Amino acid sequence: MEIERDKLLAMYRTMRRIRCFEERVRDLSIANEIPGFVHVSIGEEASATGVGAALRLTDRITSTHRGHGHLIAKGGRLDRMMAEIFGRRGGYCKGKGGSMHIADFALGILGANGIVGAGLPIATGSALAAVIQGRDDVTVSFFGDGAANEGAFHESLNLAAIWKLPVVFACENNGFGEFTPAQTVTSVADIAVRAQAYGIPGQIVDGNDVVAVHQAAAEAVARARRGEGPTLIECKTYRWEGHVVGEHAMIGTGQYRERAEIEQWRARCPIARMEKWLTERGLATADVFEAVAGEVRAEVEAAVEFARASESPDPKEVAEDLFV
Amino acid sequence: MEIERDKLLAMYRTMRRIRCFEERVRDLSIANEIPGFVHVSIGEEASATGVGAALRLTDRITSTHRGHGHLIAKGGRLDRMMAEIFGRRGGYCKGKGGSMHIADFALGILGANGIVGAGLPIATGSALAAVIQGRDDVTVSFFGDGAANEGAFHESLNLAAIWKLPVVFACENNGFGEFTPAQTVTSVADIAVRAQAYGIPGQIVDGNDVVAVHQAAAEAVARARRGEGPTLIECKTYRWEGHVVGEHAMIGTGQYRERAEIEQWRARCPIARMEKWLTERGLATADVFEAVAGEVRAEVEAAVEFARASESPDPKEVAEDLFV
Amino acid sequence: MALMTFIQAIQEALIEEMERDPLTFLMGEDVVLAVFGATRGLYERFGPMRVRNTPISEIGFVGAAVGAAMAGARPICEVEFASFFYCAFDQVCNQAAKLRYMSGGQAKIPVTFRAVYGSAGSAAAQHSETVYSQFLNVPGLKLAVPSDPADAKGLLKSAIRDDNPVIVFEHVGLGGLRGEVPEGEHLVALGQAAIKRPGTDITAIAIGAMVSRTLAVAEKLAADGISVEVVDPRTLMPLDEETLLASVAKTSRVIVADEAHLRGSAASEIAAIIAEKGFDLLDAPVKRVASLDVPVPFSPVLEQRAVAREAAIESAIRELLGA
Amino acid sequence: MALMTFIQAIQEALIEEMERDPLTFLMGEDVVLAVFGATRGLYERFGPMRVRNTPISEIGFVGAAVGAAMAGARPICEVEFASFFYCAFDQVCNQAAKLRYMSGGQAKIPVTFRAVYGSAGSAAAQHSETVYSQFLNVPGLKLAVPSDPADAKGLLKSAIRDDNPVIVFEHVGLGGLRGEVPEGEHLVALGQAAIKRPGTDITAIAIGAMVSRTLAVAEKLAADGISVEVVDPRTLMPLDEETLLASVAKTSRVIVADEAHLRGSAASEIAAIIAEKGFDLLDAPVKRVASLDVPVPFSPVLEQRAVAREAAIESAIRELLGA
Ligand SMILES: Cc1ncc(C[n+]2csc(CCOP(=O)(O)OP(=O)(O)O)c2C)c(N)n1
Ligand SMILES: Cc1ncc(C[n+]2csc(CCOP(=O)(O)OP(=O)(O)O)c2C)c(N)n1
Ligand SMILES: [Mg+2]
Ligand SMILES: [Mg+2]
Repeated sequence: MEIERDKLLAMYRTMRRIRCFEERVRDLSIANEIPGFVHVSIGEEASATGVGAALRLTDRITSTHRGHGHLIAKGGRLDRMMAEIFGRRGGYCKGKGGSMHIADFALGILGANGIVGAGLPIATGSALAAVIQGRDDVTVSFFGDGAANEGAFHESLNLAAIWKLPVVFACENNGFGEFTPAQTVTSVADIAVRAQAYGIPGQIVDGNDVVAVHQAAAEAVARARRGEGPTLIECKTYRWEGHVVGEHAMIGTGQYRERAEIEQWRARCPIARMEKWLTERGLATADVFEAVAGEVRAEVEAAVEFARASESPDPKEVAEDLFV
Repeated sequence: MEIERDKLLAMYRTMRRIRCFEERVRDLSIANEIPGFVHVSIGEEASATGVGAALRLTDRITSTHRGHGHLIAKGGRLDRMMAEIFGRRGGYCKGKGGSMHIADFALGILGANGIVGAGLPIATGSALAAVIQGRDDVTVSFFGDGAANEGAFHESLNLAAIWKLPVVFACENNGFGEFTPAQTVTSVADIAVRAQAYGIPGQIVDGNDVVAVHQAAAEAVARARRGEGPTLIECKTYRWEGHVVGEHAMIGTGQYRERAEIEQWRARCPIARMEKWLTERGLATADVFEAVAGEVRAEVEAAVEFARASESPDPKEVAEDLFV
Repeated sequence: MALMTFIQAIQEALIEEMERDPLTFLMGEDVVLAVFGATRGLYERFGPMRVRNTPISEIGFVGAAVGAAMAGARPICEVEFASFFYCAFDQVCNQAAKLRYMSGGQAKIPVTFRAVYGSAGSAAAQHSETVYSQFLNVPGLKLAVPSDPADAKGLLKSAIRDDNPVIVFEHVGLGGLRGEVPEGEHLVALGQAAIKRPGTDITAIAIGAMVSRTLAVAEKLAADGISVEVVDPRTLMPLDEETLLASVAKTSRVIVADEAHLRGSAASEIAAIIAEKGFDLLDAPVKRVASLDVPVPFSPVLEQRAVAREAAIESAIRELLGA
Repeated sequence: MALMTFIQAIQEALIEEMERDPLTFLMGEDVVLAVFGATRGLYERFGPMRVRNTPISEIGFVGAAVGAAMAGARPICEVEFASFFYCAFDQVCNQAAKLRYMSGGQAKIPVTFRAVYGSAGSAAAQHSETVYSQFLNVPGLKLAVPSDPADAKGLLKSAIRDDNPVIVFEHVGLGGLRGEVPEGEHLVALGQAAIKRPGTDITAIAIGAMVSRTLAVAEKLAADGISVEVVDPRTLMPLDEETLLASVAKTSRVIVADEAHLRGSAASEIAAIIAEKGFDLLDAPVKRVASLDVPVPFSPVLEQRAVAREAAIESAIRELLGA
């Protein structure tokens, strides 16, 4: 599948936005300007981006505790995201959700989620709603390697398979669930193998190659849209940062991976890789990348300013938004 | 694997005991002599029996709502089972459990269970206990095709696989979960395929062939005992009777399967089949079968008498047995 | 008025609401043949798209109902025996209940769950539980417990139309209960208690199946000159505290009857509310009538002892009145 | 006596009990590196057989703990944030709680669950809940909620030795709380409340993290001449009703402070017990201090408003005393 240059550049920009946004969130969290804990996906931008670029506005996603990238890839506004992460009234959830619970229903973002695996049944139901409505909207569920050991994974894939629902299960296998290496708690090396248990296609992609991810996702989305049912895609990737920003406040001096491993994966940076790829094909040059980087930085700074300028909710608002 | 004649005859007797016991339970339930609802496994005796015969006293099992056969195959006493089904003090659970909750911890029977799929994590934990204790006892979890769609199935198989626990997952695929045909709600035709999702052996056996079941089970049990981890065995079988005795009180005149289908499976009766097999090999003759049938009938009658003679619990006992 | 059973009333509600809104659909285990009867015939009427037998996967299909509701459909999801909710608690309590609030009011989750609860004779502990109490402490859910056919229909219709998650608990023993149901559009608002029998000596607040039991006791006691006011909250969330307290103001004495185990029951919650907000109205302790704190036993004699029924209601009333 | 933190006290309890009984073992998500610190170093000390990181599979590993207990081992199972229990409710409520009773007393299920609960600052609704209330209505479970290091150690040790399923709820904010812990064998029996501060004007029954908050309020009010008796039930099941009622008998006024959402809280249960059994002892309504009935919000100002802390305790006491 040939991808248009505009789309490629848009994906490049998305990855940059995610990276820049999350670096800023990380630093603001370390600087104690953000309440609660945040999980960033730095190094994993290609999977969110490649999948997100395969979706249209009326398609939907469910996301995870590590969801900023997914949300940005589905069109989430940086300013309202940042304000939510700050816990401000101008945030997507008026400060009630925070980093782990950002949603934008107008964009089909059904929400990040603090419960590992919980998004899969919800995405499956969202796909079912499309069928009931007679629409060809597709829902993508993002989840981690750790979530693939939850019962919710199993029950969702089975349900989606028997009803041929328009849902794509996008697993980001970053090698760890919290501080536990995936291979010590997951009985198969490749999550994609589990597709066989549901008679659906399962595909492994290099999760740091945005083009590969996008091609796989576009195919799976098209299949779903045609009414041919779900696909499981496994993006092999890695998180450069801790499970949670400032994780050593949690686990002390404990180590769960080698520095060298992190360095190896840093060398496979999805952004640098795409730059190389675009350059080699003559689709873009360094000044394009720099321009994008600059624009994105400005956007992120504006988002931070927006968040800082946004008021805290009024305590009275505590009782609002529970019921319709 | 060659099976000794004694063992073969013991298995034959076990199947007969199960059949005779459950026919009696069914009739007593229809006659309203048994409170609550009962699920019988008539037609499925070979799977319980073949697996049970692969176990020793210190091995353990978990069972299901359709558990009489499993319990008898693990050595359960007919009289105390029957008394429990009657809700009497002389029953295994002093009348507190009933048909769906019979247990005999001294025999390693950790209990029938009213919650579909709930036995799998318990069996997995039982296998873990053996490891912790440094014993080579094996645990078998019996469950149905319907249970294989529960999250508990998925999480248990994964856990057992990564820790190489001595547990055998014995799925009795009888084609239905309640009144729903398995193929309409299960994404694969063969549950055994799902073993691939956990990197463990998965084996399909003719669940009406007690010899085949026993061979597969003995192998899986031996493997587990050697510390090589779990196996998933799928016994293809069929239930002749309703989901629950007197199911039409529940579902009215609704039909969910063809008469002809039931007849086809009746023709594959596991007991008749074993008789033929034993006869052909010159291992037993009709008079042996008749003798066993007679003995078993007497045993079941004695169990019924025991149950009838057993007192109802004293209402005061209601508060006992909650805590140690 | 039409005379019908509790189950027929539920069926009418389902049919009317499914005809009213094409985005309403039904899912659950064996809803086609209909284990408890209420959904029987709906598959034939509404077809495979809108009446769906699910796998035995409570996380999966309960969660799918939540997701479908979030995405604009209006699912009615049946969970057979209410104890099976335990298999899907996360989707109900962490997702359905919380997602609207956490999303700052963006999510609209018009899902209705139906489940059968309570003891109906030797179904044993895993099929006899009264589990609504476990949801009381979870903000974001509405809980309805109808006690007769008219309320069953009216509450279920309101639940289906409600844009929030609602669980309707139907006592397993009430299915065949007959009663008059108003013809035509019949809605019962969520959050309105009903005085099922007016009285002056004592208030008996009763939930679900305890209502008809309490009415029977009230009838019996009337012969002894004892006048019992029977109040049915009908929904536990929202709870119509006003009607409850007004009745207590009138009688000064109150029992709360609930089939749940006593500890942590809805009866306890209501008793606590009365002890806090109606303390000055009371002439006597707030007495709870509930089941013993043991799993529901199988044996009929033990179950009879464990589960709160007429006898317990009567003796509690007599005790409070010194009669 | 040794001065140590709540977490250190828990760690001591774990080490002592694991050294005492070789069939005791630890399992849960990331118990090796120890997200909350209590299990840190235990892997190095007891090895991979007895300290096990599990997959993120709450049904699987909670159920495995139940099964291992039934088969003769003595598991200590950590469930990180207590809200994750929702993913494993069936194994806790339908299995661990019921199997002994249903088997007529055959099953012995010596499993201990530990989980962190409560609000500690912008962890939002799915990581801030006080979920012990949801287990109150499930007979067969014991529930402990320590409020200081000594109780944390003593209750946990008793829980581990208990042959029944016990859940120990540790407030996320208490980890660093320092306090004296008796040297040597220190057990706190399950079912014994503690008078944490004697007083005469009013009884304040407080649970978990509400105990230190209530003590702070009591200290402050003492300056105004108000004498508050602070009673900590320490276990919600079994509940030491006697000690609670004895204190009410002394003071005639009572508040119950619980961080849970109000509706269906442990505070409601305790209030209902007092309104039923201690009605004649009371001079004033039983006042509950609990969190608002909304999911715990993320924003610090909203969370501050939603979650019951010192200010709510103080004003409830003043209200009841008209002071
Ligand atoms: C049901 C549940 N169990 C445990 C947790 C705690 N937890 C939060 S993130 C996480 C790891 C998730 O791993 P994975 O799915 O691989 O996603 P990743 O963090 O690697 O992106 C865990 C265990 C949780 N939030 N929900
Ligand atoms: C968690 C749960 N969901 C639903 C039920 C209701 N139920 C009882 S038996 C049954 C069918 C089980 O099917 P299967 O596992 O194939 O066993 P079979 O009855 O065929 O032996 C169902 C749905 C239950 N008991 N537990
Ligand atoms: Mg991961
Ligand atoms: Mg079956």
